[in-house]
Amino acid sequence: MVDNAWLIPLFPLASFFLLLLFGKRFGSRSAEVGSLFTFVSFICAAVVFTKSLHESSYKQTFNWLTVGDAQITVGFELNPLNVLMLVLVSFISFLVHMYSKGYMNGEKRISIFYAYLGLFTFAMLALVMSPNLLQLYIFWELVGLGSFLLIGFYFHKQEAKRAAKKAFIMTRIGDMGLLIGMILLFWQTRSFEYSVIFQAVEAGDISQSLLTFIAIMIFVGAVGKSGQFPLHTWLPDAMEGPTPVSALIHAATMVAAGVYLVAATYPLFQASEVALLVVAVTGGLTALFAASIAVVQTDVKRVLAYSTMSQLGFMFLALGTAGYVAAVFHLVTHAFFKALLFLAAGSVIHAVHTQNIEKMGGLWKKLRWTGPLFLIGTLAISGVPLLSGFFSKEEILLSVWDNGNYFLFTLALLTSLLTAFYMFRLFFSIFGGEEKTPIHAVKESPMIMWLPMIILAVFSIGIGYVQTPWFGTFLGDWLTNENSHHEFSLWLMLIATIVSGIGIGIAYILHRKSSLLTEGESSAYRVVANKYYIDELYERTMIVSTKAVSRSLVYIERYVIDGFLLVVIRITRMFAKKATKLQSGQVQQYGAIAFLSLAVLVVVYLVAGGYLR
Amino acid sequence: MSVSGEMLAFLGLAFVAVLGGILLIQLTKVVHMVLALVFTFVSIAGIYLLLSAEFVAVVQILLYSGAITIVMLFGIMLTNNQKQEEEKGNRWRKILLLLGILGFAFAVYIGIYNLDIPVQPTTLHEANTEQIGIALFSKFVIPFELMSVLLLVALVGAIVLAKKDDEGA
Amino acid sequence: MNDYLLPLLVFSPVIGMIMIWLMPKTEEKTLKQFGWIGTLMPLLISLFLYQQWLTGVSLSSYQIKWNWIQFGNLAMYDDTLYTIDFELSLDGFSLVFILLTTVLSMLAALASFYIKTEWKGYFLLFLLLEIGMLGVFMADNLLLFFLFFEVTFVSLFFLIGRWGYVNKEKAAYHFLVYNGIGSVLLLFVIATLFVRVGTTNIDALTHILNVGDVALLAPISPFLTDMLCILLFIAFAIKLPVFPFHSWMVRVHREAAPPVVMLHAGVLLKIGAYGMIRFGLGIFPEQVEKLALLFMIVGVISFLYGAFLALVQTDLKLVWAYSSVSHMGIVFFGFGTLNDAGLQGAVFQAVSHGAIAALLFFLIALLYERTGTTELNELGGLAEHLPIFSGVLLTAGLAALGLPGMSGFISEFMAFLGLFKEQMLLAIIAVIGLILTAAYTLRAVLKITFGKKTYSMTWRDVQGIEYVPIAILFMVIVAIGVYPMWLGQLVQEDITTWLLRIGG
Amino acid sequence: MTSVPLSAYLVLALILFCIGLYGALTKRNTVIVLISIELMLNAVNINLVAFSKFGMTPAITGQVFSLFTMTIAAAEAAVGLAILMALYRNRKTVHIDEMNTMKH
Repeated sequence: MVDNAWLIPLFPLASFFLLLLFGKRFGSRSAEVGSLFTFVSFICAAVVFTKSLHESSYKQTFNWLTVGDAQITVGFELNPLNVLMLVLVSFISFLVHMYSKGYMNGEKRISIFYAYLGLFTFAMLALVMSPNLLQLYIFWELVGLGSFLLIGFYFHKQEAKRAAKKAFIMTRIGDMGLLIGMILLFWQTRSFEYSVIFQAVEAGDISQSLLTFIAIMIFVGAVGKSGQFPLHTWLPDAMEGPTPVSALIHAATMVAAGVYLVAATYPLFQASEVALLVVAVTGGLTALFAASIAVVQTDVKRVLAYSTMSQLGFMFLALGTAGYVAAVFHLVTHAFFKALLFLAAGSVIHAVHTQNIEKMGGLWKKLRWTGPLFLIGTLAISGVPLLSGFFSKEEILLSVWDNGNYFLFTLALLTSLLTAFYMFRLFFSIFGGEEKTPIHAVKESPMIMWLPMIILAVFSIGIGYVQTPWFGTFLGDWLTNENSHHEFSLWLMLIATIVSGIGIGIAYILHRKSSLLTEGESSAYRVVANKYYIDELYERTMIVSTKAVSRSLVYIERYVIDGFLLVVIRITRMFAKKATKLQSGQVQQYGAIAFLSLAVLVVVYLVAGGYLR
Repeated sequence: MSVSGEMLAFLGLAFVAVLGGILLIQLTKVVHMVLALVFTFVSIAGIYLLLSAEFVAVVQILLYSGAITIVMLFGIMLTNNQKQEEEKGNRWRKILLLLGILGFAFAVYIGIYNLDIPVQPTTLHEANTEQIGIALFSKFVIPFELMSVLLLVALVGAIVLAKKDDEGA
Repeated sequence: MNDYLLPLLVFSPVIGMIMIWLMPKTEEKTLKQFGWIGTLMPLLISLFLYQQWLTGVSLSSYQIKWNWIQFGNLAMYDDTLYTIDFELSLDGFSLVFILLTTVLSMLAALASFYIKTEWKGYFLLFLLLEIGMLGVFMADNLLLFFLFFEVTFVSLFFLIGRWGYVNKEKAAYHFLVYNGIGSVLLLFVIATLFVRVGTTNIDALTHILNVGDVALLAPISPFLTDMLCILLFIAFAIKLPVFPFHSWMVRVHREAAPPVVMLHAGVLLKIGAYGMIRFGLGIFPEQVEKLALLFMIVGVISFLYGAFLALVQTDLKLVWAYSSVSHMGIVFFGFGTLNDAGLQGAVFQAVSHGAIAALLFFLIALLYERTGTTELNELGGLAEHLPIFSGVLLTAGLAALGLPGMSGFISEFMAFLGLFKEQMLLAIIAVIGLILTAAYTLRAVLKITFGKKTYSMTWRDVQGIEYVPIAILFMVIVAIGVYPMWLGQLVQEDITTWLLRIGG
Repeated sequence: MTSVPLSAYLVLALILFCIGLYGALTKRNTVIVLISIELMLNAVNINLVAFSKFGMTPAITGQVFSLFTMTIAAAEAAVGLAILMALYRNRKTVHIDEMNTMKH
């Protein structure tokens, strides 16, 4: 089974081609087809997972291309991190496939939707199985493609078009960082293989400054994909895509690929203090920055998007402070509870047909299933004790604390506070208070939608227990292949709980005053509500300057290149006119000119001593 | 270096030839010019003799000094142009041409000066006419025949061109 | 059989030409079919050659050499001097381009079904063009190369100037003048080499100029060799084209008929790349090494320049035209790196761009046939009623912007791999171009397919025979992208040989 | 064997050629132009005959060639004069600078 693991990503790929080519014939049954393939994929992944709990990592490669004396290979690798991601991705993907059947019900292009989902799942699964950077990069771009296609799924909407384009280009900017880092590594080590690269790093074959540069470049790739500051602006806009897509791609899996990338190339970062610091600071700042924006958003999906950014920032913070296990742990728990939150939000949107939380309220009684599920997710992300988010967050805080950087620790605590606050603000404004949607008969979603949510909720609660100070650190042991049991720090847990509590408390108080923090005239409010004007900044600088360069080159094209042509034409014409006058009909004149030219040539050659050598 | 008879003969002939050429340029009456050229042609025939080409020398006298000069004189008379060659023309062109010709001559002279071909004994002077005849009728028979065709064409062409138009029209 | 296979391949389009010539010029349908059938024969022969290569037959066994022209009577010294033979030969590198030519010719002939007038003349010229292209890639001496080169030049001039859009004549004259200059330079180089060295055979030239164990009748000074090398590269840079010689190509791509542009962008531009690698690197390895940095810089400028300009064009044809400039920049700097990765990237990019550009311009043909415009501002929301067309256009665009899994990626990647090895800073600047590529491609494609609807209900989607070129080109693109080894193997050996000559 | 070197003949030929050239390019009378051309041809003939004796491989060919040249010169003179006659009849001039009907 393990040596046939390469089949896992091929099932969704098969589903992609099948649905793309014969989608019309399947019609609304496309959902079942897509789900079936993903389910098979998930089963395989689960089998591989159980196998690999006991076995060490497995790798298989074959030659793909020869560049000079270097062989570039492709293949797949199954180490604990990869297998974990594999099973996580296929599982959530399967759940989202299921959920989408309900959510996308009645959509004409449902087969296309499932085809795209299949493509994305294929790319993501292949991404996490890659044994080398090049292969990772290939699928890295392909998941970007999947994301692009799904964001632009409602192609007739201008916003969707713009968001898709923005997502593709912004992530590509990041990708270029990854490309640069990868190529530089190749010329240092003559290989893209992780194992070879890590050996070279350990042996100290790469100079420290170059290593730092490479690590930062790779991190730029991660920043682009994971929507970290300053390449984050695409992620909120990506919410133009269908909600299940947001859950799968822009919350649980693809955006976490950045974290996965840094985790997979972790030895590189460990070798460079500066790179680690950059990762940590970027992560920490993004966490707080995104959380602060989330506080004032009114679109439910955008709140969740900023929350995703913030949580990813948390993971990077952990990575940057040597909390490898903490980051991966949080990646897993976050995948579950954020997917749950998105699906629940999708369920709400499905019911009320709006995304604006100002127009929602009092849905607790109407949405019997969605309400509690959303609450579970909210509790988990806020870090309420005994739920999964609590454990992973505590782990991160611990790693930051151990690292000794108190500035970052403060950032992390502040973010925790804000997280709890904006999540409960969201929860209260949707489910609490009075009803504001009288027109629609609000109906609970069908079972096909809440069933996946229940599964996710179960995991959101329970998954935290794979890595706790009390029952054992299974995840950490497995990932790092050693006993990583760390000391139990009660005070940190207390602080984390208190901070969450404060956040929830403020949210409740504000809810009581029925203030949504949506109006405000203070300049600080305006800055935050406009997302710190980052979009505008890019618009005014990067885009404008690119356009300016293009325009000026148009002028160069028109006046310099074509102008030069024109000059040549004019000169030729002028000479032609002059030359016409030479045609005087005087034979002797012709002869004289011909002879004189010959004489000049002969004399020149004589002086030059023969012809040009 | 003692001056041999051959050298003396060459110098004399060359002097006359060049003189004839210069007169051609300098004289003003057209008939005089043509007559000056006769000297050149004849002395060139002499040069041919020195180069052991008796047959060519004879042909030279017959053709140039005889036929061509006479034809030219006829031409001059028929065109009835007794006017003197007045100096009109473009002075600049003459100066430029003179310079060009001098430069050209100098360049070619350099080439001649550097030329060094070892002298080999020849048998050209022995039965020269016979040798030419043999060559003409064996190796060069086709060019020779072509030449006769050319002459015929030239003959016909000249007659057609020179005859009065109004008869044909 | 082996002795006649290559001449047969080169002149096999003649059969089609005779068939067309015998038809009356009003028989539209028959003429089109004959034109298409005429391209099948070379395709079959080239596929047979490829199959032979796969089974391990040495390509050099097809080489032929017939006495052709002899100058002077120097045979008594050396009977290879001052003679020009009719020599055709084949190696992996040229086979790649021959396959590209035959496949694209066949597809372009299919696309030519949209030609509205004078089918007879069109297909005659079209097949003549194919003869020229095939000959160019097989010629084993410079003069023969030049003759075939001129055949493409003349036939293309008429194809551009006769069948195209509004300003086609002007575009044809631009083409004529620029390429005429290129040809003159090329002829000058060939003539000088022939006078000095006494041969135009490429292997012989390479040997004499680089090993230098033959006493030349008129020795060449290093200075003259440098000049010849530079002139040769200017000639091919015009053909490629590289900034600042690109303006003719943009005009041709805008004004010529789409099938002609398919061939032009797909094959004829590659003659520039082919010539640079085969003749530039083959004959002047030392000089090329000296010029390498310049090539890289100009290549990167070309790459960025084309990308920036493609970003603001309002006509889809112009977007693709500037994107061609940009992509040819990649070929140029890939070549300039003079290492395995870069050269391989350049060859890959040449082939890959051939397929992608052909596809993009085929789609232009389809688009124009339906909508009568290629202006971005007049189009939008096509995905609603032409979903297949839009999907294909989007995929082709993604291929052009170098999405992994398709040929564009692996070519660009290798070219960049090479560039990073030689000039890291330059490479980092050039990477901006990759972002711009994504930006301009998506801008153009999304403008047409996404967004507001501006269409008529009567436009039909891709159908029938139109699937053939799309499917074949996608197969090629994806095949290279997924498993580049099959292309890499064809050229690997030759690249190693060239690099040995530079000694690096 | 002989005291007059090859170069002497060549120089003589050169001088005559140059004189002929000058005449052909400057004289206005067409007859004189024709005669100058004859002079140039003669200079060439001297070269031919000289090389036939003093060349790398002495042979009679040079003399034969000079005969051919003379034939052609004769034909040229005849046709040239015939053309001149025709022209003179039509335009009443023999001045070469007045014959410019080939003007652009």
